[in-house]
Amino acid sequence: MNLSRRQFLQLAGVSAAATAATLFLDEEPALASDLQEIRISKAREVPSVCPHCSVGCGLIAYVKDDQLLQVEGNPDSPINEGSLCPKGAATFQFAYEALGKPNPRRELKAKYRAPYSDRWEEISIDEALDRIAQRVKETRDRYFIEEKNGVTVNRLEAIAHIGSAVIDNEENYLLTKLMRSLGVVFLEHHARI
Amino acid sequence: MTTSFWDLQNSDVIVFMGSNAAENHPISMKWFLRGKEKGAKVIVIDPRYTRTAAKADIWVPFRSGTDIAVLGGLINYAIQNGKFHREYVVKYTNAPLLVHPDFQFHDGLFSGWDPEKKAYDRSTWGFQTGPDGQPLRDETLEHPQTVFQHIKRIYSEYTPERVSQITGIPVETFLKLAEIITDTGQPGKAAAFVYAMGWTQHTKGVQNIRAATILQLLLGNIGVPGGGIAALRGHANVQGATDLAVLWHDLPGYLGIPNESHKDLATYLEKTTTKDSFWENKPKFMISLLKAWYGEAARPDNDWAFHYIPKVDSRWFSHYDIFQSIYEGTVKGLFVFGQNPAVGSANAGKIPQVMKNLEWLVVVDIFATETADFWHLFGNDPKEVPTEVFFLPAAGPLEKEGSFTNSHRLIQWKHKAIEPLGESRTDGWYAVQLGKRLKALYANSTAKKDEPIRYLVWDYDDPENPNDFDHLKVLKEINGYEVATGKPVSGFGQLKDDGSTACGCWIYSGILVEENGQLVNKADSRKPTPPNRPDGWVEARADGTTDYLHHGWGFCWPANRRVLYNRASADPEGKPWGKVPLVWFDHATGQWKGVDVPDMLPVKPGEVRMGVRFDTPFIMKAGGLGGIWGGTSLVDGPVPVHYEPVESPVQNLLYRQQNIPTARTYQSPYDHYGTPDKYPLVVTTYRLTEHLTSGVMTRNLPWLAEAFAVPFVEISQELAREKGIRNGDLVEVETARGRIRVRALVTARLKPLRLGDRVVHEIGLPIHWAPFSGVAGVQADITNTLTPQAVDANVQIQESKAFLGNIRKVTA
Amino acid sequence: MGRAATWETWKPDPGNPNQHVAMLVDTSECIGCKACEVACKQWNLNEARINQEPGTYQSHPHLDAETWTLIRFVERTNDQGEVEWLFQKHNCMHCTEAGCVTACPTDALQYGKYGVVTLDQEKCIGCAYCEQACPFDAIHVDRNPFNPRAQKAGKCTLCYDRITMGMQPACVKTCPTDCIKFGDRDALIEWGRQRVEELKARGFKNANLYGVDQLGGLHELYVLLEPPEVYGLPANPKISTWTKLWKYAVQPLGKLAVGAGIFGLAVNWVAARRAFLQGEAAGHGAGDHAAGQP
Amino acid sequence: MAARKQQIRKFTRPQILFHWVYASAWLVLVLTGMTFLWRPDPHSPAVGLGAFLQGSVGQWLRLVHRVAAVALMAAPFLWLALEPRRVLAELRELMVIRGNDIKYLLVAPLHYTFGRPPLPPQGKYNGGHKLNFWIVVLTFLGFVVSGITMWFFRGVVPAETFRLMLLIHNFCFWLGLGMGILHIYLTVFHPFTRQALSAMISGFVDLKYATAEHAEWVEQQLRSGQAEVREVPAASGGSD
Repeated sequence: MNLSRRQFLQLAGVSAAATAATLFLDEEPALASDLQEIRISKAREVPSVCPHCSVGCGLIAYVKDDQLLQVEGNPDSPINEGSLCPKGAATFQFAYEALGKPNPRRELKAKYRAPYSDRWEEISIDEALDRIAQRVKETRDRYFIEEKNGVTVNRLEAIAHIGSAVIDNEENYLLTKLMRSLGVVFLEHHARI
Repeated sequence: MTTSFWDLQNSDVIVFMGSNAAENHPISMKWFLRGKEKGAKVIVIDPRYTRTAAKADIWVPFRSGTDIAVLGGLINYAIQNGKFHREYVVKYTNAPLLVHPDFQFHDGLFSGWDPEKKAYDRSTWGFQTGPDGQPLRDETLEHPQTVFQHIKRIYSEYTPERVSQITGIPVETFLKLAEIITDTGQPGKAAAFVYAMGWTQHTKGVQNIRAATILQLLLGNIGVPGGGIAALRGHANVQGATDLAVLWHDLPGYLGIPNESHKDLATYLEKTTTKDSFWENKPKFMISLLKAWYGEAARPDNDWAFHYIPKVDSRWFSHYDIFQSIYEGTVKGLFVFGQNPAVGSANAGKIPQVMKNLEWLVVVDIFATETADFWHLFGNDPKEVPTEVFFLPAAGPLEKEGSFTNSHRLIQWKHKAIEPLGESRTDGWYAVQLGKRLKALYANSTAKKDEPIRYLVWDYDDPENPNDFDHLKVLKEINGYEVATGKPVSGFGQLKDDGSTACGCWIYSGILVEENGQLVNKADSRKPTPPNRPDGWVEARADGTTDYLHHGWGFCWPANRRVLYNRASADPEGKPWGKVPLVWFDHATGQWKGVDVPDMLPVKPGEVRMGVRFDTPFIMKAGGLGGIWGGTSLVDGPVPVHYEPVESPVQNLLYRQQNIPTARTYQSPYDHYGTPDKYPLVVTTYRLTEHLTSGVMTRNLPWLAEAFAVPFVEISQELAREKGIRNGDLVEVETARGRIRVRALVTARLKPLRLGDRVVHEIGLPIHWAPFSGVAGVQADITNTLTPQAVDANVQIQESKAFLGNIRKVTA
Repeated sequence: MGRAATWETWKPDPGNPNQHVAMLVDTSECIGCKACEVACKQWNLNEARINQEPGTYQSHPHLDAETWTLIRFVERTNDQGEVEWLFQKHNCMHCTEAGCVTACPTDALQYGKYGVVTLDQEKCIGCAYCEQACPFDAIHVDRNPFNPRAQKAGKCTLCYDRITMGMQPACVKTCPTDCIKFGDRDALIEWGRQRVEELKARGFKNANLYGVDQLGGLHELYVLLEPPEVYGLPANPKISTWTKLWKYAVQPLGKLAVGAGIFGLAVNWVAARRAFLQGEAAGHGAGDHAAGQP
Repeated sequence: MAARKQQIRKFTRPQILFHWVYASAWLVLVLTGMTFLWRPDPHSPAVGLGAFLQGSVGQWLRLVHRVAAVALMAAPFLWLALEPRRVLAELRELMVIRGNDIKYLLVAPLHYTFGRPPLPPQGKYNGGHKLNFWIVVLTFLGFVVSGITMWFFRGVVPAETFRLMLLIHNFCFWLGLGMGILHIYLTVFHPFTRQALSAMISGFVDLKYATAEHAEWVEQQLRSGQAEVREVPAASGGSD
């Protein structure tokens, strides 16, 4: 097999192409994001309001089968037109620290601390509410002031209620109504601090 | 807020004083900057150069606690140079009225001061009335006893030089400032003042706002487009919680809690109704409230169950009185719903110590808080703490439906996005369950004192979901309904005082109405006005055709009106003053019309109905007149005058009376008040964009803990040089109440203040950090251990904006 | 002063191959609130990296693999002695000639559509050559070996996924003062130039538009109130000649040479084997094929 | 009795040890360095060798690269410690570039392909060995300087310096790889020189081959009596 010069060059050309192909030619980059759908494409849009300051920015929570995917500003709201400040933009993390990973610092169970005890114990919500109602009645019955110099005052100074400017109107209304019916006069919320 | 964010696009001058919108209400800055782009001058009067100041045209540093000196100086400038809107002042305010002849003001005290009782007898603060019972007036404003002459005399002492010595503002800066602001004292021009805790957290907080009220009324800036005094409220629903009266001194709809002098409903109504104003309808509102609360027990023969409501005496029952009473042993049980007082209260060190006296404590919150765990924190030994503590997990913001009321009274409905996590429940559900259990415990009691619980109207269960309550049913009760049919009323105009209607909060009435058989929740209406500008927002137009106040979005109380007292935007004949009309009187049809819901009743010129006149806009005030003179409405004076904060580095240059006499401080082993010799620096506290009050709602969110992780104390470069402190050094800040360790942030954005020949340094700290709550790595000392419990007599808010402290570098 | 070019939201147009987007930050309207930092983390679900240095409002000393945009705080006193607090939203500039694309050995970094510099994290091997090649310090790799996501480079993607769906980037939508604008690059350059004139008329004599022609044109434009250096931005950034030599000379030639070399040896083996056997056949023992005698 | 053949020692044991330590470290460094070749398949999820580079595994790979680098740097000192005099002698042998070496390099490509034209007489190390020596030394210095800088002084030196070091490291890589492949090819595959491999395994090479290839060296060794010669069965490939 006498390798003539021409054969030699042919052999050289073919192998060069083969080697080059394996080494460094790349295809057109197919990026994941050229697809037609993104995380919130088929999600349910639930309108809400930001729980932080009092500007009242509209929020949209994107939910797909009870899984929170994203929280953004509501473009329809004439107050914020879809924008949110840093606190509003982080509302997602009240529930989830990452997709599907609940915020581990959220309190998910009722807790009870016995007098002089050095730790929390588990307690069911119903049992907790029963004992709270019991303590309220005991304290009310013992310290209730029905009358003072001839005037019915129906005042209970032994129970105080520190409420919140971060819970809803309906909830604040119920708490005011309930506490006033017990005779509570120590009744406050964030407006005072 | 009397106006709304959308209206601030019409301002010619926007003054941020006692507020920092860019950091605490960032999205509101969108509207302030839109006003600025349309030509408004933005002025920030703040001891610190904040992120708001970074966008302002002028930054005016001044000493914390001297707001009234600055505003007094501006009032004086306006009067001396005749830069006030005379027609507005004469026709729409009580400036022409004659004050009680025996009124006087001398060396810092008003007439009627009783040193023992430490209170004023306010009988000499009223107005002189003629034989027909109407107040006497002199429209020329010349009569020496007119309100106008009184304030002219009182504020004549607030010369630019004197103001400069008190506040540290150079005279020429003050004059430039005064010229710009008082230039709006004419029709067609408007300045808006924007305030927040910077004004309210003082022992004279309410008087700070009163000073701005006088100035803005003199300049004719209340009720006009682009005017007003905008209160940037702190929390998402602080306005709602205030409207629904989670407050010791009030009942829903600002009706006022009865006291021991009101032996029955009639006496209460007689004594607490502001005559000659829309308040004459108060009986309808009060009886409807009692009907909503006590149902069939609210009957005429039972004095409408008025006595079911607890009556207060002369004492205060406010936030700091709660902890003082826990310390004194009066309060045995404490509910804390969604707040962290161990970090958010002034003199925070006192809170966990006195709480050891509690027999039981109930905390309802989303995250763990220092308040709930007080028994093993702050040096407390659990073995010595007898308190029984219950912690109930609360549902997060996206896990419940319901409504919030924002800073400008706009009520918006939230829908539930996901189920509450774990076993957490909504706060309202806990209230409903607790109420049901208490009604059960008292079911067969025959004692009269238990009637308020037995007759309490309390069935709010949600038939479909045992783990939640019926939010809409509560909203219907708030809105008001006809007792017989249960049909919601269409507005407070329909409320009766014969027991035929029930209404939880009259100012919210009209939020849930029936339209062709369907219940329509106005708070849930989401039809904004489409933009009329290429860059996507709605601009007010001179032809008055554009609804730039978005009446189709949410429900604004009262009656979906967006700018209160908007009648004042038109002259006495009903013709709009401003370059943009708000409300006007259509003489052809004899009706009031406007871009906004007119804050008027359909009265003809000269006619008076329910205290409302054709030509006076302030329908909730006596005679419909704006309150330049405060009269007897406030406990610490008819007119605001400058006093030094309780802890001040200097003597009061204006009067012998150093502090406001009505301020209250507390006495306990944990309450101390410092003096300038030991604590020479003025200290102020504030919030940041990235966090909220005690930080429980933000430092538990990793993305926010990351946005601002390291707390700091801001000190001027000059003070840093004096104390040998470099940027980032660990320093100790100390006041009479405690000391904390924090990193130094040396900056040119804080400057030493020259008070006459003296130099005073001011330092500032954010309040968001605490040692226990939050993401790991974002814990620190509580700034509020430094702040004093010295409170304002009208609203009992603490003076945490101006107190005394000292700072040193930590060398060990 | 609303969203300008972004109001008529930009839409990808398959028919127009040389569409160029840009994000313009009008720092004169920025309030340094960091909403963009949080919105970026929310959309991309990036982990929090608590890393603030004491003595500043700035949340991070520099960008990192999970923090793709950052407000840089510049506190200074200007020549009139007035206090100035400047905020600059810093992130990848999506350069037309990108240092990172030049330096990336696995082509994870590419010039994507619309002028966006795309990063395919699957192809990234975490070598961090890009970190060294970027003149803006805008791309980083996390060195924590225990976090599987860490060995990837991370940088602003200009929300490539959102914009291809015709949506606005997360930071643009969330900006409270609408000072981050997104849209057609030429339209935004035009808007930016007008804005600079406006600011100059208002007394900001140093106002300037940054990013029009740096590195062949950045797709991140800035209306600045002071010269770029004040914000820590390079006035005329360049890609290092060494990096270019590496990308366009040494790497390709090296590959070519070694590739050809291997092939050459293959051919040589065939020929030498034949020559060796012939040598043997003609008495050329293995030992003495070298004709040269001592 | 079976046919016998004579072999002459070319390399000492320490020298062999040094060679194989250096060579294996070099191979590991090349493999772990060529990360750009093994980029993961963009379409399939991270599988195969690409997966090996993904995630934290990628970091272990980087660690292996650094361990091998230390071995590479230590190898020459290992040999120097064992027989310093021998090292100096070999260096003198390799460092000297003579006319023959240049002529050798010009002739070698044709000679090693077609057997013609003949090579000029060579000493212990022919032109090829010397070329290989110089490239190894130069790339060694390039790798060490740039490698140490990139490894320890990343953020310390200015970015421009780092980028230069990266270029140097990369340049040395291609140069070293090219030379390495040629070196392996000649000693393992090339028919003419394949037998030389035994030199680096047993230290001995067939006397006949040595005389043909390195006439001057063999003659000088025999004349000075330093030569160490042994006899082995003809069939054996020269391995012990």
